[in-house]
Amino acid sequence: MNEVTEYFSDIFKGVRSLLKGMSVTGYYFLHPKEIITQQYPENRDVLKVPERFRGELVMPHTADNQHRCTGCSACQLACPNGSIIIVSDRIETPEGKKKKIIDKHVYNLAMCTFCNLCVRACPTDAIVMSNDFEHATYDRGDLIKILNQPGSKVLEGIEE
Amino acid sequence: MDREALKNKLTEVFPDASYSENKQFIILTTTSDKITGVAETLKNNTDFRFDYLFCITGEDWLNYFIITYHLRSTHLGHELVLKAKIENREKPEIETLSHLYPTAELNEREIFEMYGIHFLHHPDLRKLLLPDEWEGFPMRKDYYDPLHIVELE
Amino acid sequence: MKILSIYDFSNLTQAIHTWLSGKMSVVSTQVVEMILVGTVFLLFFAVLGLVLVYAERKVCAIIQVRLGPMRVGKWGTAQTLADFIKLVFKEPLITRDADKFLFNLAPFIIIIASFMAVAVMPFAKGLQAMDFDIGLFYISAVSSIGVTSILIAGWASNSKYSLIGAIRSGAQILSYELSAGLSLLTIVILTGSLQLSEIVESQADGWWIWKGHVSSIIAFVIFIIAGTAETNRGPFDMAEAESELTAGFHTEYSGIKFAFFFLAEYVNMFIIAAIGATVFFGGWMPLHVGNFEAFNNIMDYIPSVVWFFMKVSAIIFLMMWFRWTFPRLRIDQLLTLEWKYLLPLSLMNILLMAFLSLMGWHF
Amino acid sequence: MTTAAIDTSETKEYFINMGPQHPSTHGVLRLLLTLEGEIIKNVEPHIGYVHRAIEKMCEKSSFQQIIHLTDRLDYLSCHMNNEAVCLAVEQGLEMEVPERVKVIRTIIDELNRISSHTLWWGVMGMDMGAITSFLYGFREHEMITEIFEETCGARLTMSYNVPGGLMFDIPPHFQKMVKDFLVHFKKKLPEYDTLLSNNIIFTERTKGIGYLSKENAIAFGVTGPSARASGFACDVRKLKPYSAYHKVNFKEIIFTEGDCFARYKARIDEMWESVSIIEQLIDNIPEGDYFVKTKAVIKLPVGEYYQSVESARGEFGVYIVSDNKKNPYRVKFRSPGFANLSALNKIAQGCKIADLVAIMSTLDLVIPDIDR
Repeated sequence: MNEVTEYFSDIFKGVRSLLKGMSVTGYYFLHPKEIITQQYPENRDVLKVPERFRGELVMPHTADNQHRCTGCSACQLACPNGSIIIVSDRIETPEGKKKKIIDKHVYNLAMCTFCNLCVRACPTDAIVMSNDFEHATYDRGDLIKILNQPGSKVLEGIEE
Repeated sequence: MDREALKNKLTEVFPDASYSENKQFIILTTTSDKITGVAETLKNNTDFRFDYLFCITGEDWLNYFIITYHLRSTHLGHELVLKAKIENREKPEIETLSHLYPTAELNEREIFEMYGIHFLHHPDLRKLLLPDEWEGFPMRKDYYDPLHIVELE
Repeated sequence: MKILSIYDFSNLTQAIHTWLSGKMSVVSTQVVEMILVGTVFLLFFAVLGLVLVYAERKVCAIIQVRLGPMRVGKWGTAQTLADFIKLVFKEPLITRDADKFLFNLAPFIIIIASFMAVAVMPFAKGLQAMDFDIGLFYISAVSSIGVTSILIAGWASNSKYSLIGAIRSGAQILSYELSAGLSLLTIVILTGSLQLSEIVESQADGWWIWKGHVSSIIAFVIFIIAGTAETNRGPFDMAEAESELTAGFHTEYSGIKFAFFFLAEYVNMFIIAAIGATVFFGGWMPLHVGNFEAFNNIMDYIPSVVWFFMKVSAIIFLMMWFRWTFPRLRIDQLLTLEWKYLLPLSLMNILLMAFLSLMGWHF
Repeated sequence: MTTAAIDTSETKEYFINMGPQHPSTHGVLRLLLTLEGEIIKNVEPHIGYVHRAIEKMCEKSSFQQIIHLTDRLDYLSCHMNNEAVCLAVEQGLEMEVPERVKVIRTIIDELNRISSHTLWWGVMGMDMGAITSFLYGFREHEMITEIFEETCGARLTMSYNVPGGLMFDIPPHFQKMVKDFLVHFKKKLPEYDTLLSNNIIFTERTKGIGYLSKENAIAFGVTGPSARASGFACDVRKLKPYSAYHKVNFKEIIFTEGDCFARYKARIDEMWESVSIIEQLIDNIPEGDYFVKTKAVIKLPVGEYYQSVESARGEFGVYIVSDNKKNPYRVKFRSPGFANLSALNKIAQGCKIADLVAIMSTLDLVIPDIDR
């Protein structure tokens, strides 16, 4: 007799556990407000990207087209993937000294792993990570970016 | 067993091995031909009971190889680093420990393909991670592959 | 019987029949009617597939706190149509060592099997293509032809995953056919007839699920479990078992042939739900509660077709709910469930029902 | 294929390839199964599809650069991996990090463990055929990911640790975010139990399946919840407390059954323990610096440094051999997944294909962690 009760109590317990599981999914079916997914391109206006989000390396420029990069290549050395290449130029200062200045800060977004080491390594805070994450292009060449704008100059007083 | 006691006991049991110490571990260095005996004693001796092998590392020191075994006793709680030195770089060979520690089986296969060290009496010594047709032993310090290694700077 | 005459389709079908007979000979009338019914069912199939796939996606999405398809059409309503078009244009691949004839045949068998089953379905009074006097027997016979298709598909694919899926499916459907049939027989004891129209008529004063007490509720539970198993749906999707067998018997199918299997799954689900609705929930019979005349009259104004589809969709929703809640059983547990639990229970239940019926304790 | 050819004409055995692209191998793991009917006779893992030679790359990288490589080992417990390297380097430099760093590291560790376990729970359900759990698991995983995003600017590969401390200080609303999450999570965790743990189908499929004895767990080097379910007390947080683990009270979850359900339950209970650890620490984050200034070029003294941490999958160890250069001489990652995988054959023999899926889920294999 014991086995028979066990048989039926097994069935009962099993069915109850199943019904409990169904109550969870049933709850979500009846509460569409719980839906958490969003429609991505449509929600661009309300999309909040955290301030610290590392999407892309940029070099901020002032209004009169000046940046803070001295071309010291600390970021190039810090980069684990070789995604930064500093092309520098030699000029002669008014005092007659030879001096290295930055020509191009080449940044290869395709190779970047967004580890933030370059930003930490920069002694003059010339480069920062921006929030922009929409990098898709049809041409891989577009991902190689020159961060200093054409004609831009180093901000006065940074070099010291 | 505390560190001093373990060290004394070790020197008693393996008088001809060389010892060194760092902050964490006692390091016992032996030669490749004695490794099975040493490991068997370490595992089965009731004073040691090193039953848990948690890390196996191959190291290339240019003219010799070292296999490093990190051992722990789950009963007694002490730890030991066992090193086996393989002098012969041309034909590096060492006895397998996979019969004592099954976890060594896959690890030894990895060291075999990365360093070219042959583990004698290993049940199934084949390449593990690399493609079957791979040539050379990539983790050796003198490995050179212009196609796959891009030097920075 | 107070079915409003406007909802009685027999007048309409009769009128068409008389009109056609007046125009042509008996044989050609028959042929024309067959073609007519066939076309209607074909269209019905297409719509059914689209609607059910969309419904499943939305139900599953809401349960899974997602939105589901939202892009194609308003609320993604045209998504399944778009998917269907994609499947039609996909390349039908055949594995190299496959048995090409059987490989191509299998999807047609499964679709024909489910096609045949719809023939006896009483959608409303008079809206029934065939009214066999062994309708219930016919339907359970025909609906199990589908498994041969799965076996053929698995075998002909010449893939081990497909074969395992097919063999699992064979074992599964053979066993679950028993309890599905027995649970239906439980109601047949009460109706005394296998004719579907008669089963529906017998529920004019109340559905069997109420009239047959505990016994018919147990029968319904067993039927819905066995039915879910017969349609190869989760938690009994052993034949597919995507996390074990990649896609089971239809691993090697692509394009339109895959679409056939996909469609057949949904049509089968509809058939099981329709049988359940017909046998246990009075088919197209409106809901009548005892002597509440006013209430009953209001209910009568809802068209019988609507009643039928409401009941069917309720059962289909139940099956979807199962699928998106439960983990999959293992094959041996599946068979244990059938042979150790469902079959003894339905045998006991059939005895109980016979006893109830003998004592006249049902309503 | 180099597998020793077994003549299958005489036996009833046959081979089946599970993977590299199979829904339940979660990545590119290939298992060569020898089956008899549906019964598994032998499982032979073929790995290396995502082998990136990270150990070799480390030999060419500076110590700061190694950290971002460890993110890509076991990406679900990247913070623990980072921490292991940082602790090893700090140990080599004999550097003491501020208390604040230790506490924050511990909190993020536990958040990371929860995020990994919620994702595992979802995937476990999916492997068992309950696809809905996948989305529920991801929901909680996503919430933690958002906290990480606010804290360190990345969702998955965080690189939040640097030798000497943290990359950023925690944001001002960090505590509120974590507390909000915990309130939500404590409501949802019982739902996990209702949906899977108590479900009869699920328990039937996992109880008594895939037994791993304590002896075998030790012999194969299985660690983490998978080993603790077999009674092997291997929690590094208890054995060799690092960061702030000596300051918190928590239970080491130990089961003795050693079956799939025990491994499942161990992880569920571990999530509760993680919640309690975070609750103990979240209001007691000491003030102070968030990092200690290190030299731009870190050179470790000659020697060897081993540091293990408890990642979500088990004992993650970093073994650094240094020759006092700016790059390490040799780096070895003792990845928990690799050891756990080696026990798979032992566990799975005699099971069915469906059981193998359950066993693999409960071992919680992450393929990049195995391949390195």
